[in-house]
Amino acid sequence: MAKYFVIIILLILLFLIFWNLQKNTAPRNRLDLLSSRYIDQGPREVGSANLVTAVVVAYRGFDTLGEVIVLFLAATGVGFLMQKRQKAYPKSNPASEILRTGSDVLLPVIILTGTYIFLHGHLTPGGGFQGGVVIASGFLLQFLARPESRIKVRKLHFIESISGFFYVLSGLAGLILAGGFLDSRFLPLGKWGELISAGAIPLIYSFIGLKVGSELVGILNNLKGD
Amino acid sequence: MVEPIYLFIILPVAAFLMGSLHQHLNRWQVFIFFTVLLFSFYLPIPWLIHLLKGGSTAQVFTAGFLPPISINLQIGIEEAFLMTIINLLGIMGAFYLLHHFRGTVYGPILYLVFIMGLNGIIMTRDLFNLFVFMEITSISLYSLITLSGSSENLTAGFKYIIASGIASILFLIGTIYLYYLTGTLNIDVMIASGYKIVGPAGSIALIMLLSAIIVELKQFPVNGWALDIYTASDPGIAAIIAGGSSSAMFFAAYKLLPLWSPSLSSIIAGIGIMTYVLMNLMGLKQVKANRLLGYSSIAQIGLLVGLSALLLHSTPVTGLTTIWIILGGLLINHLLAKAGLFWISGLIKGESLSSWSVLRKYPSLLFIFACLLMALAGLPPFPGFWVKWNIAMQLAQHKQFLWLGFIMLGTLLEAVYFFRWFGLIMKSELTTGIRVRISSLLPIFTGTFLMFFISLTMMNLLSGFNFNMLLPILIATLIFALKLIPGKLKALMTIFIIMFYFYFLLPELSGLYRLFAIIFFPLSALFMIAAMNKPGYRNGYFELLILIVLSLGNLLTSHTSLQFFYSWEVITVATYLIILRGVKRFDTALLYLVFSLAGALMILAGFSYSYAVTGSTFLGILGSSNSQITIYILLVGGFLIKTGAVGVHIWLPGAYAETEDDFSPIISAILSKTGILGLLLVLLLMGKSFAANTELNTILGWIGVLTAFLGALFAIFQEDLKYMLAYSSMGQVGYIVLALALYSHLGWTAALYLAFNHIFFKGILFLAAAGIIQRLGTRKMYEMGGLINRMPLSFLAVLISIIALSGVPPLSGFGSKWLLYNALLEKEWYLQAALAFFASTVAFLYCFRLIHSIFLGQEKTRFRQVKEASLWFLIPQYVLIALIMLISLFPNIIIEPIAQVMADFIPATLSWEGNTLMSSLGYWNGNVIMIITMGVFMIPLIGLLLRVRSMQKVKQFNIVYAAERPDKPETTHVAHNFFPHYQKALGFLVTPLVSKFWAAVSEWCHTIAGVLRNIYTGNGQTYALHIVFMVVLIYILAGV
Amino acid sequence: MREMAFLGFALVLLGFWAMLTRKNILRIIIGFTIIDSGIHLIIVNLGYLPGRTAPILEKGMRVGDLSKHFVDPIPSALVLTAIVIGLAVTALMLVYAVRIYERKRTLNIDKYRELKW
Amino acid sequence: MIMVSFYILGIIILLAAILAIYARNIVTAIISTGVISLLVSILFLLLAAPDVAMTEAAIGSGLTTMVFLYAYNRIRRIRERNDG
Repeated sequence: MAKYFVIIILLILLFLIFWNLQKNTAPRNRLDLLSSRYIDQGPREVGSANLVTAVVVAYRGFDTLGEVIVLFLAATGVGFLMQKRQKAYPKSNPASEILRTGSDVLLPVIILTGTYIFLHGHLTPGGGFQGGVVIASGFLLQFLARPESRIKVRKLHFIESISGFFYVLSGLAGLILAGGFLDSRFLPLGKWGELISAGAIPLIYSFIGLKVGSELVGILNNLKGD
Repeated sequence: MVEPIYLFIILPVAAFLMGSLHQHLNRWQVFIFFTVLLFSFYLPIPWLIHLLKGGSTAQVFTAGFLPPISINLQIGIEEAFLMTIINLLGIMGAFYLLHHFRGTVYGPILYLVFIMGLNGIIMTRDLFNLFVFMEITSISLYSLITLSGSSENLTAGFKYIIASGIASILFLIGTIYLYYLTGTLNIDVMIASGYKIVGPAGSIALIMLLSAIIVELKQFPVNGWALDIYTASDPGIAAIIAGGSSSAMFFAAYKLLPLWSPSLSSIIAGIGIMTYVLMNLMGLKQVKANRLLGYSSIAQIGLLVGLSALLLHSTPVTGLTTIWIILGGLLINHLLAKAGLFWISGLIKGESLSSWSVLRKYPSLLFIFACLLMALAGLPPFPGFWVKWNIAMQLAQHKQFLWLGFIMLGTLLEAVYFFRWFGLIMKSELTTGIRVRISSLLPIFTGTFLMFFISLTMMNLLSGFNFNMLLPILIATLIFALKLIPGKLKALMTIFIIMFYFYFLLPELSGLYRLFAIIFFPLSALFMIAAMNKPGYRNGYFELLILIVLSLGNLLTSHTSLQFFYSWEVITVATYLIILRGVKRFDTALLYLVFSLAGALMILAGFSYSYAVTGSTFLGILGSSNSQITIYILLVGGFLIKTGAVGVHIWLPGAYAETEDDFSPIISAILSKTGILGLLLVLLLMGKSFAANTELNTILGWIGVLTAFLGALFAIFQEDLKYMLAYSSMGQVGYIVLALALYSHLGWTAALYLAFNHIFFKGILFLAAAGIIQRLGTRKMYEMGGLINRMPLSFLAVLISIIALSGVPPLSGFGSKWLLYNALLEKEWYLQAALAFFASTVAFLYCFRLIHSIFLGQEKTRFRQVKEASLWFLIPQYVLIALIMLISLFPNIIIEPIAQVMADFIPATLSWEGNTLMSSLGYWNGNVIMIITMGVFMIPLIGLLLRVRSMQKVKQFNIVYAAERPDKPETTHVAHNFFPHYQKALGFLVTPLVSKFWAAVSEWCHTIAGVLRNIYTGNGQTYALHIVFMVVLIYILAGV
Repeated sequence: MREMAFLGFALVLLGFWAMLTRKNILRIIIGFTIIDSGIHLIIVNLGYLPGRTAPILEKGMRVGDLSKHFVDPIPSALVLTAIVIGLAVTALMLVYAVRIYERKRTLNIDKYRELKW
Repeated sequence: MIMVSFYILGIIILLAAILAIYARNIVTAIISTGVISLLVSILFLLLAAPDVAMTEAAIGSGLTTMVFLYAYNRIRRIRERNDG
């Protein structure tokens, strides 16, 4: 009980700290130099209509590389931790016929949707990560519908590796052809608002989308068990 | 030069491709793995060279925009340096882990990304990017920790995830609010716009960020999880965590230093240094090797954190290079040494400290182990030593004496548990259980070799390259390499080398130094003749002797306090090792080391204080007028520990008595004079106006005379021959201290004369004891008796030496006492004189006992057949007897040069008329006294020698225990408990108060450590609670 | 919006409460994800300016003068990264939970105390 | 209007959080956690951050929940095998 008491006291104090933090933060009525610059120059500089995408892929592309690596690490780590798993769990119950048929029908649609999302990352909300997750959810549906099915792990790894490879390669292209590593402007910027525009952003987001999608499928597949 | 950005291209690409292509790559996988690691190691090196040559710091821009619009990386000299060593550690660590990585592709991938993450943490200049890289390293570690797959791996890893997860939450909150306040994420811009980080919001944001960093740096008290990680994870992983990720995180903290407000940075300093002290304190209770290494790792990082905050923030920066030497040196010292120790731990199967005794079977590994421990304890010739020196100098210069004291305390505690461990390894039962793989050995050896190299570089930077300082170590190592030379030949070589060195050294020295050189070189060479007696290789013994004696020479040629301190520490360590070689129980040697190191730290503090006030390490200037008392107290205190003054003497009897029989004379007769040299130097170099007049000299005098009195008193109640001689040594050195404290020409002449005399007779006594013990196999005096028939030559030697010792005419001892009393009366120290006189009487008692118990009395049947002591013991004894006779007959041949040397410092009050020495109080003619007394003395002696051959009859009822069987037969012997009446009268004076006091200190330390470490409950939730607690605490301390 | 920030902090504290008091490690992980959601809310809220729209250009908008109409895109970009990192950490924690359960047959964190002092 | 929906959502979110912490059934707790993410993603829409909203909805409420359920499923199967 004493322990709970200590925890409560500490959390109350922590709350007071947060309170103090938020209370003393002056509300904002205009943007700072840096974000204004992103908004004002972004469409011209990188050609992306979605400025969050401009920040994520172009200005802070290096963070995004890190983010992709983090997800890659998670997938690798899950594989690493699960590689010594014990086999022969009881089988789970087969899913209903409706779910099976439904998922078969839905899978292509979901994949298409995912592709749409990452291809339009520079125009509409969403991008590589969101698109990748959507694709993964299609496979998730498959797993649910057919627990006994096996996905082709090697193919999955191949997609993951190659898309990752090309992602870094496109970053390298930025270094060689444009201003720096992960500079998306080594392709023509085009006219903003069009699908083929914003330099290499759609390309980069496609690689990211494929990579994220295959990694997440990998994680789910590893966790699902046999 | 390769653009650093390629690190973030090649490493991820390699990692991505290895994931899918491993089936096709097969063996190439290892090749690719190492090629990539080699590349990452190579990358910063040209940059480092370029920057060392004065090139400018380079920026790497990403995304084709300039910062702060996009993220930039920086490679300056610090980054290049740190990347080089971390990536080197990366390769060595990978090599070590190679066998784990067979058959799994995940391990190498995670490892590569981990290394990349570390480089990212070092180079990035963007706060959020720093967060991303921190996550990359921690997430790869989460998986790597489970490498061996034990359940401890998993639970420890889970605690790590919880702690690190909370840390990243705090980091994110801090980061986003800082962004909100400053409008940027770029660290440099943020620092430049620090004025915007104001008010409670700014402070709290900083506190959040700081708390996260403190968690990641594993500082007290938020580090329970880290200890578990070090304990549970594979040693190869623990090595890269301790070396790699801690160092990178430290650099991240270092980068952010300018952000903190003064109050926050003093909190950081406090947390860091408290971590250092408390972790080392808690380390005392640790019995698991890896956990102990964990405690030490955390402590070292704490020291780094604390120092960086102290030196770079809250005080004005002066001498930036020195500070870089401190931080860089400490980092590299810790990184290589700790990684090496973890790697060794991977070879050993047991987890307890004593299971490492298996290292004894592998001398080269043991050697490496000792080197690594010494490096961490800050002993020469490793980088840690230069760092320790600089820390003291810098902190003193910044007037941070309190922190300096804490750091020294931590250093001492660390040395205690490390060297206790070393002693345990050397002395506990040999265990089996080691797995040696070449791939594991390579990184261990490379790392240690590198450390020597770096130490050389640091020496170069700090004091200029000084070949003389290295020479002792080089020669000792060389001899050590010639393993298979028989001991006798080595003894000869040792004597030869010492005399050769003396021959070259002598012309460089003058005056006082020349006298001490005579003490240190020819006399110790003479004592070493005794070593010819022992068969076998005696590996290590002669090497260490050479190291000690040659370093004594360096002590004399030192011009700066750094050189002096360096040689001083070399002597300390070498003496410790040589004692440890000989003793049966390691705590004797440990006691010696701990007290010596404590003394050395006091000396260091004194030197640093002097540096702080004079700005110079030149030995000729020790302090200026306003700080002399402190310097005097510190330095004299330090040297007094070395002389074994009363109160800090408890190391002395064990060290003198338990060590090998042929080393006892050297340590008690010769090495005890290093303390005297130190005291004399302090008194000389402090400047006459202060040192001649200070009241502190009176205290010093009292300490000396009390040591003389109590030493003699302790000696008379000993049953063990060598312990008696050891206490006698303590007492005799007490007289010397007393004489030095007089600060008069007569006093100092007496001091040095006493010193020479002490060397002569104590040398004889210990050598004779060695001879007797070798023949009899016992050290208990009551078991001996009647040896005058068996060992007449030893008897004669002992007889002459105790006459010299007790200060009765005609031998040299009389002269020395005469000078001393003259000097005391001249100074009107009557009380001291009386006590010194009384002490001499007490000394007479144990001298009597020596003769009576050992040589006279009833011959024991079991020793009927013993022969005279070995010739190798007798030769030095008789050379010493000749010397005693010589100076007894012609005292002027030694007193005159001493008096002359002393006259350089203090106007002489002694004069000579022919062979007669005149002082203001009287005169002494050695020859006349000698001849008269000889006549009186020789007659009974001859009679004794003639009569002693016949057996003595014992009366029939001469038994004490009438009807009872004594439980201990030896107690019936008359020589046991020889002075019961005196014990009744004076026994209260020898109650071991001092030993009890120090035992209590030790016990209290252990108890406090035991209580403190209870906060590490092993529960991940408690550790999480600690973090919340720390956030609140910092908030309260910062006073937002 | 101040209220939004407090909701975020409330979630953080609730998450901490779960982390510090619940014994089942799955609940601890749940606590962790709750804290994550709270943090994301706080971050996004700091980028919000009342009355402004999402920083996505639509047809007809004039480039160069939009910093008065859009909210700050940077916090959104940071949160995207944070969400992905949160997923990675959560996934690893869960795998840990599975593996620990495999070894120790319990999810109670109090039972994982073989290492201490 | 925005404020009203915010308050309603906020209260539901807090309730869901308490449910996630205290629900007997771990599956209920997992689902509640998903619900929190989903509702928070609606708040992101109110805060003019559709990108974040999408991500939070997809990752926070969708994928994380599934990973949770899968992990729990495995734990349950280990338990069953152990019992059986």
